[in-house]
Amino acid sequence: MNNSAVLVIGGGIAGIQASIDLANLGFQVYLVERTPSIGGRMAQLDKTFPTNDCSICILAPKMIECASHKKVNLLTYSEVIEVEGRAGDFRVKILKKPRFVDMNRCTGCGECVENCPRRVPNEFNLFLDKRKAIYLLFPQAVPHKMTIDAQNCLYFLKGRCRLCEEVCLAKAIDFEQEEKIVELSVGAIILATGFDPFDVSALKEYGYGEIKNVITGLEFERLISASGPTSGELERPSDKKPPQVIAFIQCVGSRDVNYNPYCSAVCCMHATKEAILAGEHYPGLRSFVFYTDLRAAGKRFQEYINRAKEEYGVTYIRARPGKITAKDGRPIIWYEETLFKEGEERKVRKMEVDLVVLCQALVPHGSHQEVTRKLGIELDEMGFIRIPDRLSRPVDTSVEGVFACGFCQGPQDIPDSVIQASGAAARVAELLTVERM
Amino acid sequence: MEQELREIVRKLLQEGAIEHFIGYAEGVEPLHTTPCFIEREEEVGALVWSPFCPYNLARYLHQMKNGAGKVGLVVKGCDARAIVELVKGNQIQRERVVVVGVPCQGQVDLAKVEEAFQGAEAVEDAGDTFLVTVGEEGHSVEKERLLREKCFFCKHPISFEYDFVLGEMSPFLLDRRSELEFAMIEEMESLPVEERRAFWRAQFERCSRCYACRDICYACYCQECIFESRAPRWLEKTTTSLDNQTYHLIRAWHMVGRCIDCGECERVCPMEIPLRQLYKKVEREVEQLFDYEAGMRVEDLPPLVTFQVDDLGLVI
Amino acid sequence: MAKRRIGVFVCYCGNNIGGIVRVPEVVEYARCLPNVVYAEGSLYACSEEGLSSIKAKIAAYGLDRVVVASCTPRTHETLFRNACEEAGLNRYLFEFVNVREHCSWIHMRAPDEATEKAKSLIKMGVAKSYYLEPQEELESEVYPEALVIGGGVAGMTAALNLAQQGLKVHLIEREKELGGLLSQVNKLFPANRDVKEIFDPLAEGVKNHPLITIYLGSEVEGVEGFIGNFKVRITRVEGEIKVGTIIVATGGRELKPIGQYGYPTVANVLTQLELEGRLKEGIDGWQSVVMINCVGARVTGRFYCGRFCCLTAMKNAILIKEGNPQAKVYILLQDVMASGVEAERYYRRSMERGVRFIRYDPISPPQILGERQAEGVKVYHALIGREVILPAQMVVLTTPLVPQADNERLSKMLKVPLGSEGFFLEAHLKLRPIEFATDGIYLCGSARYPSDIAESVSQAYAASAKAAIPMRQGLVRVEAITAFSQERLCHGCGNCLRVCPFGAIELKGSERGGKVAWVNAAQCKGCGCCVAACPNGAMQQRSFSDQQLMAMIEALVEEVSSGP
Amino acid sequence: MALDDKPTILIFACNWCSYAGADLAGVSRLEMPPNCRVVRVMCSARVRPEFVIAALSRGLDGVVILGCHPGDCHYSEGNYYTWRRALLLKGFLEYVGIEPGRFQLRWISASEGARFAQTITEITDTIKALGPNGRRRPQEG
Repeated sequence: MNNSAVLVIGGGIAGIQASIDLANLGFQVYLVERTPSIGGRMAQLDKTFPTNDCSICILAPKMIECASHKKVNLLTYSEVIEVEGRAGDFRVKILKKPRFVDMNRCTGCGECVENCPRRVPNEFNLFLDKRKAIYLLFPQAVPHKMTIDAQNCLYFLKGRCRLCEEVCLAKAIDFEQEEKIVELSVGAIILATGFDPFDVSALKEYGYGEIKNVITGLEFERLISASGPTSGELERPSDKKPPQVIAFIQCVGSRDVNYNPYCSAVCCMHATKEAILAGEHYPGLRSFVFYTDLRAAGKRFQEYINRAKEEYGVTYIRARPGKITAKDGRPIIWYEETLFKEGEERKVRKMEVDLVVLCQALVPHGSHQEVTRKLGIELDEMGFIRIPDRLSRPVDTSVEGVFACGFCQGPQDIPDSVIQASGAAARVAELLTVERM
Repeated sequence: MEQELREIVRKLLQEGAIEHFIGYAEGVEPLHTTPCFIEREEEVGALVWSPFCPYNLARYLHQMKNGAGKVGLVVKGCDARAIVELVKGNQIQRERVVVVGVPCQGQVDLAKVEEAFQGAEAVEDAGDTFLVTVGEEGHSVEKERLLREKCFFCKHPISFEYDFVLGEMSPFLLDRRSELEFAMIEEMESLPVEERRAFWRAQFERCSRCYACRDICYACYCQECIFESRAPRWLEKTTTSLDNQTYHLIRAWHMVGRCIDCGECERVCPMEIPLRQLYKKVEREVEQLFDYEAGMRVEDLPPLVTFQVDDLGLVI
Repeated sequence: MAKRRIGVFVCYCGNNIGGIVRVPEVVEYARCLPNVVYAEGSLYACSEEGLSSIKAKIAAYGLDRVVVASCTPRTHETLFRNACEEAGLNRYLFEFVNVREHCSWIHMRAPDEATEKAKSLIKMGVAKSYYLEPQEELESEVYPEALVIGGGVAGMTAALNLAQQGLKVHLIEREKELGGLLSQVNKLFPANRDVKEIFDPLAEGVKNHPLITIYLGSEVEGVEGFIGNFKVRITRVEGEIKVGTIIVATGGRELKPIGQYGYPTVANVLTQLELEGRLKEGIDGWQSVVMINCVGARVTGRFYCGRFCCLTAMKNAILIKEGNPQAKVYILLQDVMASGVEAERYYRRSMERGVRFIRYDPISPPQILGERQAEGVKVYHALIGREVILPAQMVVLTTPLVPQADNERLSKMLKVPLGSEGFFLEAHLKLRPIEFATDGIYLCGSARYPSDIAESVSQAYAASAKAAIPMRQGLVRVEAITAFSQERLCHGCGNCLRVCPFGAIELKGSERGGKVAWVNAAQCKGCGCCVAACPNGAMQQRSFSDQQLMAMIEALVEEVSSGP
Repeated sequence: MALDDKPTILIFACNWCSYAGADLAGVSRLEMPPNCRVVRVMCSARVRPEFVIAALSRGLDGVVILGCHPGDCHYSEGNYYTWRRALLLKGFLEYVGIEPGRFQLRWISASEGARFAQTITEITDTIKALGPNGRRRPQEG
């Protein structure tokens, strides 16, 4: 019972922070990340509220710090497939998917990417553009090594090509690479598996997928990002022109008993940020935010909302639109305002806009299910990890020795996630120190 | 006023309140004074005050940092602001300096006197005018004709920082404040960039890098001047116009928030480079952008060691 | 000038650099630069082969400075520095030149220009490297005891966690008892558990822990020192205590809305905290209660939202309804702040229990009816669009937590900042929420911003983790890019310390009299702002000295002067 | 005014945002004129105005400081000092006849590779249009 190694599952900002703190506290950390790079959702954000800090500017140094820490062992492109045991003594099996690239040889130079003939939809940019079959998840990816996406690689599909191999002077391409199982023994586990955007096409009335100029909040984020598919030019899908009027619809799939009854916690501020960014980018652009409650309860949030109203002409309308239709490609929002001044008439109104952004609900990512099932960790009815005693033990799951931080245990923003991540590290330190003593 | 001054100094020395007093004494030539150090009561008779006291005596306080005693000195408005700056810059402790303020009526520009009244023997302050004596003749002259330019536009002829003050302010002093203070700056700015460049290149061309401007400056209290540094060498050894430009621009940069327009640099420049026209620019920018005037209050933070988030809205 | 033995390694990076920049020509050029005794091209400088070659050449040619021209220092500097160190060369005698991201990759169609630019960049790098100095990374010891200021739920949680990690803790509480705001509260959402259930085990744990020393009725009087080595004076305690880290957990206090809605002159107008007191005593027969939210919050002068007040109001409303299901309980509010899963569920639950929510417009706030005694509340019901009059046997004002009155005093003692609202200001709102910019001092709970119990506890754990790190490591190590003051040149003007964001500089007496600046390298983060603020170059930065940067400028100037 | 084909421009870039932005421009293979030389400093506030003065007086054609966007500074407030210094310095250099385009301060974040490329292109064009500076300038009337 003196295992001072810790497994962290999920390489988003929460997992990264937990890993750095644990490593600094003296623990050996194994950070398992499903995709080829750590960074998680925060890497996809353009800026962050309420400071409008550039997301990657503040995240990248943390990613590098985490990866270069002597006590952090990064297991990217990997998944936990088995786990058993109890606090102080967990045994874990991790599947390392083949990258078909020798991590020791690859220098991340990108010559292979230049030469790869196969273009496939780019998941990092929410399929708004294409990447190659051999790729770096995003320019600042850590580790800075390439990955061959075997499902799309011509060699794997048709048995020939191998152009990447030809051009790689470092001889890093290895088509023979196979899956590997890594077995670990750890004293504690931290879950930090984050969220997925809810699939808004379920809400037929909002026309996502039908009406071109209806997009999701995360798509908007990539569009406005300087490193996104349009280099930060906000192009509406129909004609690639910048919009002049944008509507943000809140609680799409959230606070809705038909889908997710809970509040996703970040969308009000997220939409406000996007409206501000759009306003900064295109002076004169107008934004309307259709909200249920304007939840701006964090430090500097109200001030941020005020700024949006005063400096960027963002208008907040308390309404839950009933439907979105389209006329000549322009979306029309049908809504009834639920707050009104004395004497105003109550009626259904229409608003024609250039672009609609659906601020979708955020749902648990679900990649923790394997682990939670095997260890009998309780989830709540939404699939978030249940925290039995939130008041005294806000990062402890129902199983001793397993902790959860960030969005996987309930909707929250970045500061709360890094707080919980550090908090989880403190709990691990407490557990494994007490165990030792 | 001189009598009053001598009495104060005598008393200070008598009480042992100061180790010495820095003031002005008659110069060897007419219309000149010289800085003097009074250490004994019997010397106080040497102290004078006239419109010929250009020296910024605060310059003599640099050495005080290392001692422990108290020093007294007589200051004009501009010099008093120098004292405030020296306190801010931790070069002196205010409580170790006994400041005797004079309501300066403005200093006379010797060159102007020379030009208008060759051989003038005396210039006396007669309230609204100067009385110039040339041989037997007396001329009453409007003050503006003889005042140093910087005095004519002086905003703060008497300082807010003093322990004793001599005499009273005259009405003339009070409404001397002028919108024209920065006129010469604006004039320069209105020129096309090539002309400004040509003007300053020509000025810098003349500089012989004698460092008189630096050596006379109250604000040049660095332990070792940056221009003496060999690692790195900020100046090349030549005195081409461009090397001199480096010198003057860096020096002007170091004047940000410090220059109190005593005008000593320009007065002592043997090549007659219009240095005030350089430093005044700095002064105006700081005032306009950051609402800062050097030497006003000890609590004011110098403009380059503080910031406001609102600064981002500023443009030149 | 002293001779140097500089080695230059130019990376081809496969074709990434070599395909555009004519590397052999660049190597030839580098070899002819002053003080360069060796230069070579390398297929991949960062590969095993590349690194071995660098190490071998350091030994073979007695290189005393190494310049690698390849990609970006942001990702590869550590790698090359390590290689130098392995070859016995101080790791700070390495200089990086970026000829990939900043050259070959951005001039792919201009090989001639790219080649010339690579030469020029290398010339600058070599010029800088001449002036590089070996550096030792400063290590300073961390005394393994912590000070926790504030004995509320956050402070107690942090103290207990640290102690459980085997670290000694000094816990200071200004009141005579531990507990802070928590001890005044009745029940806690979302399960409406009794405060005792949380409070008692925590307080017992803290009181009984052998590693925790509690100072009740005490306050901090003075703090000196820096991370690892703070000396703290405490009221009623002789001498000083020495600690390595400090956690600020001083909490907040409930705003008393004097002068609003008749408070405190109208007898049946209370605040939520006062209501909690009444509820503790037990309630009987309350028929109608009106709660008004956002009193003193989200208003001009106090923009912020109290974060958990909506939930407090719901909790007390539910408790009243539980006491008397027939009671009419109204909450007048603007937005329902109930983020996440549990809060939203709690909100639904309160509606199911019959609590009525009415949205008011802050432009026409509710009005209390009655003079000495509130009898009702008149409010414009924004959802139905008309004014309504609600019966009110009691009116409860929901007010936010506000900063402690003595935050300013403490902030000055600790040399950490306050934000505009008066709460303590963290190092970074997003990624460093519970740290101060000053190392060794951390922050949790409502001292930072109103936080409910769960949040305070989370933050307390986080602050504890941060504080434990240096204490468990036993020392702090600083990259040698810190500033230092050359006493010989310093005239003590103090510009440097005024611009330092980390309070790392102070003025000390000098031997020759007067004051001189002194940098505590343990606190310096190496931004170099102080260096630029120093008029005569007395302040310098390791690895980015004036001389090094001027050497780069001079190298570039030389090129211009020798140009066409 | 005569076009200068080969101006030499010195760029100071802060490590955390602007240098990273420049790196991203490289990773994205964005073409730009080859006249700029980037010198890395930890924070834009490290740049002594004296460097700018010396560089321009010695004949470099332009000096540019790049820093994090306000509020993004890794050291929280460095770029505000940079802004004050640059504001004054700029006015001052112009006053003595150094064209405004020769000294500039811009904000570039780590995600703004394209903005970096665009800034470099713009600045190079501006400075080309100004013609050679200092030593390289043909003697004036």
